[in-house]
Amino acid sequence: MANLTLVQAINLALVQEMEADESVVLLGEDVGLNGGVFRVTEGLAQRFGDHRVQNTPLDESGILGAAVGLAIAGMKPVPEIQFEGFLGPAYDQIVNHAARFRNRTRGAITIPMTLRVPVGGGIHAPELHSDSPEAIYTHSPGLKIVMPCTPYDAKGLLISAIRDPDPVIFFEPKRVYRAYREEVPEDEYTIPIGQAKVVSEGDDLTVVTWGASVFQCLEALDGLPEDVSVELIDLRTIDPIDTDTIAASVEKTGRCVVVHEAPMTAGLGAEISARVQERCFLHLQAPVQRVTGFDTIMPYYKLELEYMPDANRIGKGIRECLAY
Amino acid sequence: MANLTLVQAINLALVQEMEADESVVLLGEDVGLNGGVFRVTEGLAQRFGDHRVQNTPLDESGILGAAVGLAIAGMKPVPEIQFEGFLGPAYDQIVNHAARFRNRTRGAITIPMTLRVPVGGGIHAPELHSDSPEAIYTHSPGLKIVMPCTPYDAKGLLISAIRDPDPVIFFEPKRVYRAYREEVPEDEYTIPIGQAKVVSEGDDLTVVTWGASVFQCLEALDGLPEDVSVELIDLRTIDPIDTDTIAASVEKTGRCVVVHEAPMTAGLGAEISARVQERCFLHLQAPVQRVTGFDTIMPYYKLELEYMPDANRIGKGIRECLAY
Amino acid sequence: MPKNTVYETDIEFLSILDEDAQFDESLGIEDGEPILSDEQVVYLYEQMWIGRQLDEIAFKLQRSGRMGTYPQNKGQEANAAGSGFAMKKGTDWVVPCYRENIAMNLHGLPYHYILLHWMGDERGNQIPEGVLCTPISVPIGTHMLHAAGIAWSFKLRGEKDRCAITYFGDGATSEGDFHGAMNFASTLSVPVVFYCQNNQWAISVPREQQMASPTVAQKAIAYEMPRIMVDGNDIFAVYKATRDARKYCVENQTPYFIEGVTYRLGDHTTADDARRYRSEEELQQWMAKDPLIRTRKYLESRDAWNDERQLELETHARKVVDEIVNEANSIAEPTTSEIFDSMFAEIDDDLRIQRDTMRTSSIGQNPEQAGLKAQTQNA
Amino acid sequence: MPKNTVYETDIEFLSILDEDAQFDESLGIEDGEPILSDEQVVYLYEQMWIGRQLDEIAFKLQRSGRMGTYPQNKGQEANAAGSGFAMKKGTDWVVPCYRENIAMNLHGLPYHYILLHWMGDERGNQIPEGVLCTPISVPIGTHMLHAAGIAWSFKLRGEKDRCAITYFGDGATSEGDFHGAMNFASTLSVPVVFYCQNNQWAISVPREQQMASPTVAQKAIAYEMPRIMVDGNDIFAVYKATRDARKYCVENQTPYFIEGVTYRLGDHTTADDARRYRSEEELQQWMAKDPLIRTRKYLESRDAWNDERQLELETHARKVVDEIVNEANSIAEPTTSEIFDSMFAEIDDDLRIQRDTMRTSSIGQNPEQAGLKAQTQNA
Ligand SMILES: Cc1ncc(C[n+]2csc(CCOP(=O)(O)OP(=O)(O)O)c2C)c(N)n1
Ligand SMILES: Cc1ncc(C[n+]2csc(CCOP(=O)(O)OP(=O)(O)O)c2C)c(N)n1
Ligand SMILES: [Mg+2]
Ligand SMILES: [Mg+2]
Repeated sequence: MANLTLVQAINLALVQEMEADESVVLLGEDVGLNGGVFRVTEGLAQRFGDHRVQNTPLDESGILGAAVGLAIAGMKPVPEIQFEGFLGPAYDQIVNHAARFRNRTRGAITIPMTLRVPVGGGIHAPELHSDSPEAIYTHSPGLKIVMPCTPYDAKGLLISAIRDPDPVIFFEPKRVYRAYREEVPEDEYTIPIGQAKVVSEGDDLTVVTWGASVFQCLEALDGLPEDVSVELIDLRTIDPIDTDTIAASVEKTGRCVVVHEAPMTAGLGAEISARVQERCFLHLQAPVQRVTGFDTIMPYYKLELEYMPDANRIGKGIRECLAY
Repeated sequence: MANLTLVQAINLALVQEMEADESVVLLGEDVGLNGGVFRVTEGLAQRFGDHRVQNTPLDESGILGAAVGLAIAGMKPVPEIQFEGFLGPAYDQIVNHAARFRNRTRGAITIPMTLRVPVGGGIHAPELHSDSPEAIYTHSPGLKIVMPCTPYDAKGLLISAIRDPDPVIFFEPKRVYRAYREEVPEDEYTIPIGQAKVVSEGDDLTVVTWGASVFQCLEALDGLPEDVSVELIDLRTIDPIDTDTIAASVEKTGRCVVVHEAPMTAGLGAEISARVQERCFLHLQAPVQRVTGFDTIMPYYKLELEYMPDANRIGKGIRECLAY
Repeated sequence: MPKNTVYETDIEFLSILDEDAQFDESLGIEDGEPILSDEQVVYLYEQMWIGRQLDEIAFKLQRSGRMGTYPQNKGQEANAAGSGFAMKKGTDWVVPCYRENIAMNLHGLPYHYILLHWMGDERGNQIPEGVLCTPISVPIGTHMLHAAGIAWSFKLRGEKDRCAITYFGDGATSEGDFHGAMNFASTLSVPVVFYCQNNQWAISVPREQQMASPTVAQKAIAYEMPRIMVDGNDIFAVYKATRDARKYCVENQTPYFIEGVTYRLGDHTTADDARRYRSEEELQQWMAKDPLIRTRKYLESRDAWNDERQLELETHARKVVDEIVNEANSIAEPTTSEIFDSMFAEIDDDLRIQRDTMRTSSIGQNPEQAGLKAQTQNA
Repeated sequence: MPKNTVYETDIEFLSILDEDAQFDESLGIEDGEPILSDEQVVYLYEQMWIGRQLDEIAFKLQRSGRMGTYPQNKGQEANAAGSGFAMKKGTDWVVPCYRENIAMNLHGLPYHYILLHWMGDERGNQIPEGVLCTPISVPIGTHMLHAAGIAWSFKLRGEKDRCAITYFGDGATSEGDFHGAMNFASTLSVPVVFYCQNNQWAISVPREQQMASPTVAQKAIAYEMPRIMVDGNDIFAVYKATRDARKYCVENQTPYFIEGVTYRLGDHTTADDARRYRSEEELQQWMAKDPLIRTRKYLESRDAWNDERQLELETHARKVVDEIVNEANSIAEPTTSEIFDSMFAEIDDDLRIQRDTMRTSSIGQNPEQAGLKAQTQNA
């Protein structure tokens, strides 16, 4: 056990999987000697050699396309895209190629790839360095999407992702990268993809969230009156969504607030809201509330904290939903 | 007035806008002499000259990026992407550039562009020629998204789109291209972006849909018992969503079914479901139902009709929702 | 502007069997023998013939509503045949676009897979174990990166006698992913033969609107990639260029670029009408350069072919193609379950329920939700 | 392989004022006069000096938490200064990446806009009317297509004396959109100067891992685009190449490619530490090639500069830069309304409500929905 940051826990998982399986290779811009711009791959090129930790040209579509080719030929590529805003040029290779190969070949060709991407706002970064595109990839069939927010979960989920026989997008909430530490076992362990975590139990209302927003929600919960009991669910995996855990909670509480950084419209809040009312219609005592980013582009950093749901806004959403 | 197909109505709108405004230029693969693979731009190169109806290299990102440049410099580009499946390579230029320019420059640079794209399944086309990505672009702030399904609406909405000072994606349901005719006035007219159309009035249940599915829904309505009265709403504009029209209807009917071709999860059905329950919570007598494509890749054509909601599946959805 | 020259380069063109079936012995003879023996040329001629026969049948199937859109390979056969033949079956990977039926078949893919693909059936992409081909690729340009990745895997695993070949059209070279594939392959230094079938058109867009360069081959200069232009209707030139390219790739662990100059004698696909945009004259000029005609003439000049063998071949080809069509048609209709079963190695509960109920509406999936019975199941 | 040569080409390199401040008169003198008069060189030297001064201040602002990530232009100034000066202000468009502060400023953009941009304020992109610049572009490679489109608009409107220039790094040439921009500009035949600041690194990725080609300029061959390499730390070479390229573009209505060979003397950005991946030696070698040093030496050799003027400039530059910083700091904090107001020409009701309530939860937007009062409004 060691007290690790998210960055360190991910690094540890990468080390262990690269040691366990020769077919695991990392590729991306600056992942080599520099260890990536967030130092997530620090020391790996030195340890495993440049060929397994490959600096690539500055071409996101190239990174994903080459990774798909590696996977077709039996490797387990772990590409990194430097910031979620630069997934754009790689969109086609992810959605129309990586995601489709197994089904379009009826299983003859498969893509066991784990795409690592720092995600989300809150670190005062430049333009296109603070977005939250997870709904886009959730709507695209054939991908699994994971977004852990604690070092422990990150290590266990990354190992699961790398071992998964299908393409997984592993989103890393960059706001949490160095902001939080916890005990992480040295030994390898896995956390199953597709299982949400009940962070705190409660009877009055269910909050569903993921990524860095989990911490904002915890802060909001702290600010609530003592007699309010909120169940907080960290999805951890976004696709497939663990509807059972959410529905079981809302059947108990009768109220639900979904919190995410991405814009509201056609975001995952909508999907969760739709599922909750499909599954828990007769239990619902108030409409499912969405506390999310606005339907605007992510502002430059002077205004980013106004854009992202903070404890204040989340707290209000909870109180209003309770008052309904 | 003439009895026109969707293809002809769109062609007419293009002719009239190109005549009215010299800054309107068309660009895309095969849009020139060949008139596009669906012949939507037939005769335009001959009429307005190659320079205003420009065949481009086979590069969707190039088409959109060049269109953004044209727009920056004061033109009104109308790019065509040949099939919605080939929006993939252009995703970044659409979402991260066209959509963002006005706000990121606080109005100094604007992109008055209309991106035309054939969309949807049902014509036995090859792979990646039958998708429905409208939710992806709806979740991306800064775009307006239009998808008319009748020749009359198409003409009026396309003229509005071209005149709109912001980027509009104009989706053309290819299944309807030549399958339906109606009277279309020769004179120019506009239909406002953002207004849904109540196709048929009813009291028992509201069906919300758009694009080619409108016709499947009409067929489903035909198959319902005489005493069931359904209100059918054709969104026409997907973004911004005309929530007022939907909510007014569901407040009356208490029941809602959303129908679309795209996969269910994180599709627009979810957004509409979420909005309906936010706005009409106390009126709802059943959960909002989604009758949509499955969470799989769009199958090749042998199975495409099993994938897309047809009258049978829609009819069942309606009956079950009524029985709730 | 006055300046110092710091870089010089050129492009060369290879032609052996020209359109009049004249054979350039200085290029086509090695160690006293033609680079392709008569038997080999006969074999390739037969393969090209069968390929074209399949094209014609596919066209008819489409016209009679038994197949979807189909892109004919007609006129370009020597590219796929000569290059496919030069690569090592079972060792090398073939990463095609959609005008390389013959190369896929030479590498072991039964032809009915290709028909199934265009008949709207994913089982046409279910490449049999041991056949090292990716399926036909419909989106233009995106598959070349996969070839680069496949070749990279050879390097990572130290498999030194393997190579990938990828095919694409002149139009495809405009896509960003073409650039990416060329750049990745050259910077990673991996063995890929990039084979461009420059058939002068991308649907209705002529080469001059597609690129400003007089050759496609010069695009390889941007990547410092060795390259050659060949007469793509010349089975000898195509074979020799690819054989040597493969050797070069493997020995030097680098990619290689080949531009096959050729022509699409048919429409772009069955959905196209080329008369709308190209001249009859141009078509006629290229008809005269047909690879099949000149290969036959070559064989005849060597007494390795005659009218009788031709008749036999035609009969044989019809039979072969009929069998292929029967094979494709005999496959049972797909079940709706197939829509779902291969989405993931293991499909999740949500997908399972969608599959089992063929419904997305929540009540349709759980009829008891509304006190409904099984009548709501998939009818 | 034996073959016929069908295409030959080369790349030339232009250098006038070398790193020892030796001036090549055969190239740098026209009609008996240096291509840049002493006044002009003084002006450009001052601009470069101010640009560097701004860089240093920006670095300090970042370190003290008053600015976000900032990319220094240090060492590359001659590229932006010489080329920006050669383009026509108010007529031509400048489409920059993020190491061309001086070019943007030469074309009329007040420097505090650039600071505002990096201070996380969109008003830094609110280019004033009449300044023909697009804002700083953070995503790599995507803006070059915009330059191609802008140049295309000149052609469509018959504006024959206009030209666009776009800047980008060596790394940017790997993106698909670079390829697209080069291809669109050359096939559409529109006047764009593509200016690559080849500073040898893309963050930590050296040129050799970025491309297999020994020059960036040869990438232009793929597009049959006229091209030249220049010493990018040589204000004369940069100026002359760009001046002539612009002339060529306008006269021939085609694009032109310039590779400026230069070096990033600083870290990639303030978030980077270049010592992790590049050698001190390499840095020292390039320090000696600093464009400011050699420009000053040239001026001194012509008695157009001395220590006194240098002192004056340094004082002046500090003052100018202080004013720029004050200007940027004096701008009022943005209001939350700005998040929404420019989303569309007219924002729709949903957005208006989000703006007015700063809430997305439906009850937060309509407190009466739950019988709640105004306390739920934006606090
Ligand atoms: C990404 C993408 N864009 C557009 C299309 C539509 N399309 C199909 S084939 C084709 C032309 C291809 O030309 P080329 O690469 O020269 O190949 P050819 O058909 O001539 O063999 C186009 C534009 C596509 N399939 N994929
Ligand atoms: C599309 C995209 N991918 C990745 C990045 C992250 N990034 C910022 S600058 C940079 C390197 C750019 O190198 P180069 O083009 O040579 O310009 P330089 O910084 O050297 O001037 C990278 C990878 C980005 N901004 N945009
Ligand atoms: Mg072609
Ligand atoms: Mg660089």
